[in-house]
Amino acid sequence: MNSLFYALPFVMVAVLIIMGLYTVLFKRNLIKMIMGVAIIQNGVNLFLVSLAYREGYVAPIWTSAPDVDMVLPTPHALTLTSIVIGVATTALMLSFVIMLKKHYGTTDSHETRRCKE
Amino acid sequence: MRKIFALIALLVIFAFMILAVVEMRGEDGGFGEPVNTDMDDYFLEDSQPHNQVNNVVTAILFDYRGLDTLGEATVLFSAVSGVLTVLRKYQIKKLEVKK
Amino acid sequence: MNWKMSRVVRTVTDVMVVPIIVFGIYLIIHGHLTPGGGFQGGAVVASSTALLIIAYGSFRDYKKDFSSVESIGLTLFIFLAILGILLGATLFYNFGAGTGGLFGGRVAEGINPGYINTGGTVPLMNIMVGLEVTAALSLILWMMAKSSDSMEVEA
Amino acid sequence: MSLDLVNASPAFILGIPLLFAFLTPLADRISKELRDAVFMIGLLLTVLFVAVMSYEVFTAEGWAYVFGAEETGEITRFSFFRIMFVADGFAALATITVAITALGAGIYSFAFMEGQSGMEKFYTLFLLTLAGVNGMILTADLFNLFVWFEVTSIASCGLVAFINYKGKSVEAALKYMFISVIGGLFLLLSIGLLYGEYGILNYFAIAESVNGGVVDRVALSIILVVLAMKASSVPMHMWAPDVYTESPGAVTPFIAITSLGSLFVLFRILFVVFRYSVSTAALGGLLIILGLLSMFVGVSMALKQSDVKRLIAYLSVSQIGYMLLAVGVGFSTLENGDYATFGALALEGGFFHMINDGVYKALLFLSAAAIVYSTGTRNLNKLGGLAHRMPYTTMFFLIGGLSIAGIPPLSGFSSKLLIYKSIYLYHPILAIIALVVSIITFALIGKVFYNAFLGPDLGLSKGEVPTTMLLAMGILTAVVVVFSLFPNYVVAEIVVPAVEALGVTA
Repeated sequence: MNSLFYALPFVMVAVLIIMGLYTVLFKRNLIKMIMGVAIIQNGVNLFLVSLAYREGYVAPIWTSAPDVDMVLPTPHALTLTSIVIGVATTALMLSFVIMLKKHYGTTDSHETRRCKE
Repeated sequence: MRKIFALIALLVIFAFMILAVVEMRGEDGGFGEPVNTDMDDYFLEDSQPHNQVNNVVTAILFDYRGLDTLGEATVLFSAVSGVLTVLRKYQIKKLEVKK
Repeated sequence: MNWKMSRVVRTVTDVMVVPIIVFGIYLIIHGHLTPGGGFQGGAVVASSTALLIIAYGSFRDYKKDFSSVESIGLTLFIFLAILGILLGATLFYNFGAGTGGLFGGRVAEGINPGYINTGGTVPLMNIMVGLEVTAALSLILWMMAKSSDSMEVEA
Repeated sequence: MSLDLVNASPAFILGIPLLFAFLTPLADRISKELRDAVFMIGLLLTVLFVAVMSYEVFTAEGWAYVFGAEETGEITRFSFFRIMFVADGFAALATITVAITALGAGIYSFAFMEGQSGMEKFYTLFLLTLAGVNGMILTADLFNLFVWFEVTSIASCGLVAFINYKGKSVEAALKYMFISVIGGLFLLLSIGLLYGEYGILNYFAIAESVNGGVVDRVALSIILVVLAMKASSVPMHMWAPDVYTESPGAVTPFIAITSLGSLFVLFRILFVVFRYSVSTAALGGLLIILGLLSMFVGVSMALKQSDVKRLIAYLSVSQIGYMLLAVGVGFSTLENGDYATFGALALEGGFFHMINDGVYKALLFLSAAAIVYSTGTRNLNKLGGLAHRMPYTTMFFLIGGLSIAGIPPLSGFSSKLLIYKSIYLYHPILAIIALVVSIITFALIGKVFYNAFLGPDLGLSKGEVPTTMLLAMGILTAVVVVFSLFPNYVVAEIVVPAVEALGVTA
């Protein structure tokens, strides 16, 4: 068990994710809910990047590198992938909301539940 | 009532996540001290002799994990197809008449 | 979408678009040497589209062209990957590294200043992905800006 | 180095639909006929490669395909650092299920979607969903799983929202999207936890070092919840009825198959990665509880529906429960001696039920879509007497319905019988509940059949649906009939290799 202070970046990740989830669950505006999803995305990306960190090491690029000790490269690649996926999903969700606003005239999530009627 | 339930669920998730990240990497690791680095060290050493690439992250993206990059480009492509689908102009023939 | 920003904004846009695109292309083709690559460079190039849309409002409908560029980029990308199978190895095999052809140079091992003609298929794939991302992000921006007035909702 | 298409078939099962999805918008710029041809060729080539891979797996043995490796077929320590696809009995079973459904839905959509604008995007999204599901099933790499999970989610959301002139479709798509995206992000979080702990992403490499600590348990529970949610298991099923109801009729079976695909992935991860580190009895018990809940809640919610597609959607939720129940029983016996007596039998029943369920559920959804196509309403209270004008659709619905209810000569019965036999040995109560649920399902199918097809001709129907739609339903019916006539052969040739691939007792 590491001390909580030492794992502070990880704790911040947990806080970000909980903030995002809170926004998704408790906000009524669909745009705000999508912002919550974006916060969760950023939290997860931060988590992946912080996994790569090795104290005192440099970025994993050999071009004019200041040192030969490098941080882990895989999480960087994963984060890059995950960021692009985040952009794609956010764009698609926003366009759904645009369309929903045209049909229902509102972005309130309580008034856009008409499937069960 | 529903809100209280959701809040409790959030707190439970938070507690589990804290527990997981604090326990991660056991006794001799933690933030900034990864324990199992076989794969990443192999990438750092191999990307120059094998792929002739200086940027290790790019070497991972396009060679070692090239399929992920294809999937990532595909995600973007499908999102664009989805956006084009949803925001396209309507046409008239209805598939299913409302009840 | 019929707004048009003031002359100042339009002139600055005209001036800025070229360096933005050049910088994006630089990021794309140096992806195997410096931080950057197809995705980042493509996003930078697409930001010039955003600037144009904001400054000029409406111009010709390039939707189909963007869509074609996107498809062509991805098709060439997956074709490069499948070429690995056709050459007898596996999907995504880097068949161009160190062979002396296009991007087939050899890097000096260890820390080095970087040499652009290296990397085998990696820079080629970077370029294809750059094409795809540029077109895709431009298309998303275009559709979202366009959709504000182009659709009629039927009752 | 030599060109070996059989060895590369897992890559082609993924790559061919992707390539043709990218080509479809280009073909559309030339002509509509070329676009349709490109779509159909892509679909048929995918089915062909599935057949090639399955034939090789069933006659010879499975193999692992390593992406980017110089030599094919050679597994070293470094192979686990790259992305790996596994072609084994389980992957063959899953891809066969997906391929049959995709073929049916693809042929069906030609006539069903005729006259819609933007069809090239429809075909693109269809092929992308197919590629995504295949990638999810075949991959043996956690992050790659996440990528194909997202491809599947996004493409199928696009398909659901295809009828963009109806607000409800867009609403269902948005709901599905929220669920999938948040689920996907938590999946990525758990992948990050496992990567941070073990520094590797391959299933088999993680399975060697996983130790069942706190981190593993949290990651496991997140993966379990997310994939069960995507599979529309009961506490997390709220998206399924809306999405199944509001999606275009031709792709509803395809959305259902993405759920089934998530279930396949869940089982693969449980059996390959975590079975040596957690108590299989406890985890199997959890699966059994999920399964019972799904069966019971699904079927009881279906009782009060008057919408054909919604009713079938709830029935499909309850069918997911059967698979969870059977595989849960099989999983919980892995560690003790019961595996030989009834655990393997339960797994056989569960996996056989999965392939059966994929096919007959597709048939049911397609015939429900045919009703909507012909009459324009989904309301059971308004329907009636369709058998007079739609004899073929009536027959197809009857075969699908009797199969989902598990009536003796049909394929659903064979798999349910295996499940009853095995879970009776585990606990008799479970078998009784499963039997009761099956009887209620039969009653519901009877209600739909009576309300929609029997009775006097009300003149609602415009007549029988077009030939290509009948052809698509005919293909699926033929598969159901073949499975019904030769259950022993299917179990021995297709299901047993899958069970052997996963249920290896150490």
